[in-house]
Amino acid sequence: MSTVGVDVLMAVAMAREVRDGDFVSHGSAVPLAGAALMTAKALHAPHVDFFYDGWVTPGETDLAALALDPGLARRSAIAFLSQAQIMELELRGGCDLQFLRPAQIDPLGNVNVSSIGPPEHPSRRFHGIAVADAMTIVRRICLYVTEHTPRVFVERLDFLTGVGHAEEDRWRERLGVTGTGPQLVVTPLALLDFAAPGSRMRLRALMPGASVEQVREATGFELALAPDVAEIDIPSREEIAALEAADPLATRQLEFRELRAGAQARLAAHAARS
Amino acid sequence: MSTVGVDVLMAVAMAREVRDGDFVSHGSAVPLAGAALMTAKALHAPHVDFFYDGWVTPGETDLAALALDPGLARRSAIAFLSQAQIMELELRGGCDLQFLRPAQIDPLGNVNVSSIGPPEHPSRRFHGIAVADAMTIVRRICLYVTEHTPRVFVERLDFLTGVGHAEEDRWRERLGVTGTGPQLVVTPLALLDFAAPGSRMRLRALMPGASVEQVREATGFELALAPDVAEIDIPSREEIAALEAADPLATRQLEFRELRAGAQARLAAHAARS
Amino acid sequence: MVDQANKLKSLSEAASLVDDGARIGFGGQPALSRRPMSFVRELIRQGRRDLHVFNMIGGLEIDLLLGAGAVASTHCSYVGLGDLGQSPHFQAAARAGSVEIEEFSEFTLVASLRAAGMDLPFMPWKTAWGSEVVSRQGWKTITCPYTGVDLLAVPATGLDVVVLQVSRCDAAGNVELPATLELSYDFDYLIARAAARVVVCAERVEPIADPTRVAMIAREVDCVVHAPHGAWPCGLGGEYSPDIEHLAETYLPATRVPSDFLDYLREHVHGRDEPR
Amino acid sequence: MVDQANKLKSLSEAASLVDDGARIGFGGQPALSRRPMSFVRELIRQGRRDLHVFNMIGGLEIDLLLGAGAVASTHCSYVGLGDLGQSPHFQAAARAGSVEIEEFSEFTLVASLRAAGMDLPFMPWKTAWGSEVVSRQGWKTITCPYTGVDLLAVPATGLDVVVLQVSRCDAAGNVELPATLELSYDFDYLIARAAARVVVCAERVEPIADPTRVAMIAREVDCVVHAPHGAWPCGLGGEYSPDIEHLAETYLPATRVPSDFLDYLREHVHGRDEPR
Repeated sequence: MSTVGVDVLMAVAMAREVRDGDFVSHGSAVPLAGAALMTAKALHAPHVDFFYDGWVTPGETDLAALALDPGLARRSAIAFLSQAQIMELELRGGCDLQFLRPAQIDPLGNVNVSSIGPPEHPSRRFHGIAVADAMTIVRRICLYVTEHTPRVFVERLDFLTGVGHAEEDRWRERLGVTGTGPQLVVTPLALLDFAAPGSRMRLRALMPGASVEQVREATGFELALAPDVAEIDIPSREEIAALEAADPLATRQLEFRELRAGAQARLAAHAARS
Repeated sequence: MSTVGVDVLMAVAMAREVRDGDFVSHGSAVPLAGAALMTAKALHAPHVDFFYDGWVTPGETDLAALALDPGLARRSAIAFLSQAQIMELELRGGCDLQFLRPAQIDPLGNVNVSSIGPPEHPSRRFHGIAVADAMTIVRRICLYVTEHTPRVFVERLDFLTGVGHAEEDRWRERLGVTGTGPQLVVTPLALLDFAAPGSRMRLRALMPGASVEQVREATGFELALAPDVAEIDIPSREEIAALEAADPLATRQLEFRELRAGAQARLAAHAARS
Repeated sequence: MVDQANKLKSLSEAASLVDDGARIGFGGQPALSRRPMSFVRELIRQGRRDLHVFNMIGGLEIDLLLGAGAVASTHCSYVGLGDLGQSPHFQAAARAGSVEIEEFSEFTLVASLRAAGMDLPFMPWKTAWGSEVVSRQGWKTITCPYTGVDLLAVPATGLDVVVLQVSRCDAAGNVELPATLELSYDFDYLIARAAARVVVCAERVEPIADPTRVAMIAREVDCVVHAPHGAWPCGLGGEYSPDIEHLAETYLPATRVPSDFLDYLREHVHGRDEPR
Repeated sequence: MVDQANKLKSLSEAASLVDDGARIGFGGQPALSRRPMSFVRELIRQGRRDLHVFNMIGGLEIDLLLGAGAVASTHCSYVGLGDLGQSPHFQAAARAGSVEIEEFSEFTLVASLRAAGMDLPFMPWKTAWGSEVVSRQGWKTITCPYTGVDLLAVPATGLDVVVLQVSRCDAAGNVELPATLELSYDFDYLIARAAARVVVCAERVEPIADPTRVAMIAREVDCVVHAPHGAWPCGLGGEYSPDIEHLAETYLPATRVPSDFLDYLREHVHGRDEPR
């Protein structure tokens, strides 16, 4: 399946995490997550709802069209949510799923979205926490990263921005939060999960062409194996068609370092034409 | 001055408590307070702002007209405030003055708006607390009662709904609240005030025709005298004219037990005509 | 999975979502406006009992439920009938001590509902300091860890169900803002967001054209009832006025004698011809 | 007494309300929209220093202030330039440790501002449990007196001044809702309500016909500045788009070399011809 790009594999794997009827907390500037969401909606999750820049479930699902015309979401949406409404809905457990892309992930699914290196003098620094702490309240979290390297999967985070499954999740029960934390991590090489809250991350499935050894080498901590590790079901013709329909310009590639320039050029050319 | 009714005397005395530039927290169904407010606005406080059923400073100031046509406030208002906006504005100390009519008042300006008699089996019970606890946050409170009797002014409240000047106001400083508590009590017989926070209520001035002895007898606790107790300045021609213009149907009389029936009949007749 | 696209139920199906002993909240203000009276009548027809009723400005909905003997406790900052004066059944219940009355101010009720709406167990608060309301209800204080100040801790009020009467919502449950804003219209959404279940009774069930006029989204609503004229004999802003004649000449006189009120219930609640 | 009817001031008068060392907040979202850039340029022209800057989605306003050396600390849940990538001066400051960075999430910042807007010293909260953000900033926990649960106590964020760029307000300071709602438009009002003083820079200063479209009332606003095209080179929803050409081809390249940025400031800030 060398013809299927990593962006397609990841988008399809993430789409499969969306359940029909989910209310998805969808952020800004995460087109890979958007592509997964729109693909799921076109296939097995027609009753999914979500917000896109505050607009609830726009009828228009072409991501490039939505990105290029800010009025399109508005004109095709059911409702608009203010910042206060979105936040309170999430606080009450009203959101079922969120995709989140951290810079570092530790074996318990704790994440760093803040900075790399010593916090006082980081070698790299990111935008900020944004909504990483939604991991406490959004019911299911699907983490994803577009580079699977030992710098991303680390035994010890440079900065603990958001808690995954610390303390075997007892804090979640004690605090009475609606979030169950990260359920799955999707990477260019594999799907990783947790056998139980508090157990270390394990290899659940391989992306086509990847090997157990390759994933273990790309992971900066000891990775257990789930029973029956196998390759994921390759994206079906229907899945690929749905993804292409939702994201014909492959805006999802903006989330991949090595594909970003091409995607930007494609979008710019498209914008110039239209 | 027997020709000046008690409703006029009280409305004018209350109007004098409004300062130019005040933002007044104005409740529903308190036309005497409304008449005082509108009179002040027409005279010495042209820059007063207030809300009327959520509408900010309607241009229309005829109380009967506002009461009979719910659309009038809307059509002449500057803005509309939601319940959340009103509440937060008050919590931040954004309101300068509120008129409040309790059922009982004690010597420290603490009030009962809840019930008369033992709380478990009251002989009389009122609507509820409503906003009596705004005494903590609205900057100045002007209490008023339309009956001055020993049942209203009591040494000990049947129910302490809202705190006036307990503990010499030290709790206000400790808690960091913006309200300074009741400054004045306006009654059919007198104006009562407090020499200092924590000192007992005293007689400040008499309504025309009332005597010190009469006020003391009508008050259920020992009433000190302010220096130079005298009659209030009788309502001027301008004050009376402004009051009549704001409240031509004397809706303010709805707040007086013995005048209510007449006012209701007048309003009904007016409504039938228009 | 809930059918998010169609939550339409009959009045009787919707009312059966409310259990005996439920904590039920209402909205609406002033006291004779925006009450889901059809729904309340159906609760009485179904014989619901021991309800714990919540509202900021409690009005006719609470008086009628009290008169029908359906109420165990009230939790309001006001119960009355606006220009028509006191709520007779609330007054009688208070004097008799026959229902429990939890006293809120508008401020403390909002604090309590905001806490619930944000899934917090309490809200620190200032306004009700020193009030007997606080001591009688056993509300506790909390010390601010930064300033050392003792604040009131208003406990969260979570509700089993909230029932609203609105002008328009769609079958999925998207609720439109009122065409004419009334005082505290937003309290309806605040109390709804403190509830495990929300029932919306609407004058009209039809699509909402303008997404920016949606006040509550479908995901926040569990059940939609088509209840035309459902606020009667209360009014609904921009739609119809309270039926003052019925209230002043039929309802209020009937509240004066218990047997008369039984007649009222028989004729105007059990006997009322309305879509169920 | 403040003249409630006319709060119009020149840009330079308004900017002089901000002291060196002030805690100053902004609104706007996304990162290149609704920033009071004229006001920010005037702050730089006036040589303001040691500012503590607050926003949820910090954008160009913070990058420019950082680049001008006017910032002592940032307090945001995001600082960046949206589609144009990272905020170069924020990145540089973070790596050098040259400004203090207080980390908020969107949730904890809202909690903090809500507390300030209700005049409460803290807000109990759940979302940031266990985060290093909390421990590093010394935020404390608080035990719920009803449930015994230890919650995070997010301290209130009070600000000296908040500056907004809006489409329309009147001379008294009544601010109109945006004609086109943008993501998190309401954050502008939330942060404004946490401030001791609010400055509104408006594209147009003119009366607002519809009272229900007033988002903040005059009493909540201290100063109005007529600042047409005041968000440039950011955009303003429904009015104009960000000037991507200027940002990508002039601004961003200038951030790469300190001397080039001095030239940028000389030409496009100190030298910019705009009504002051």
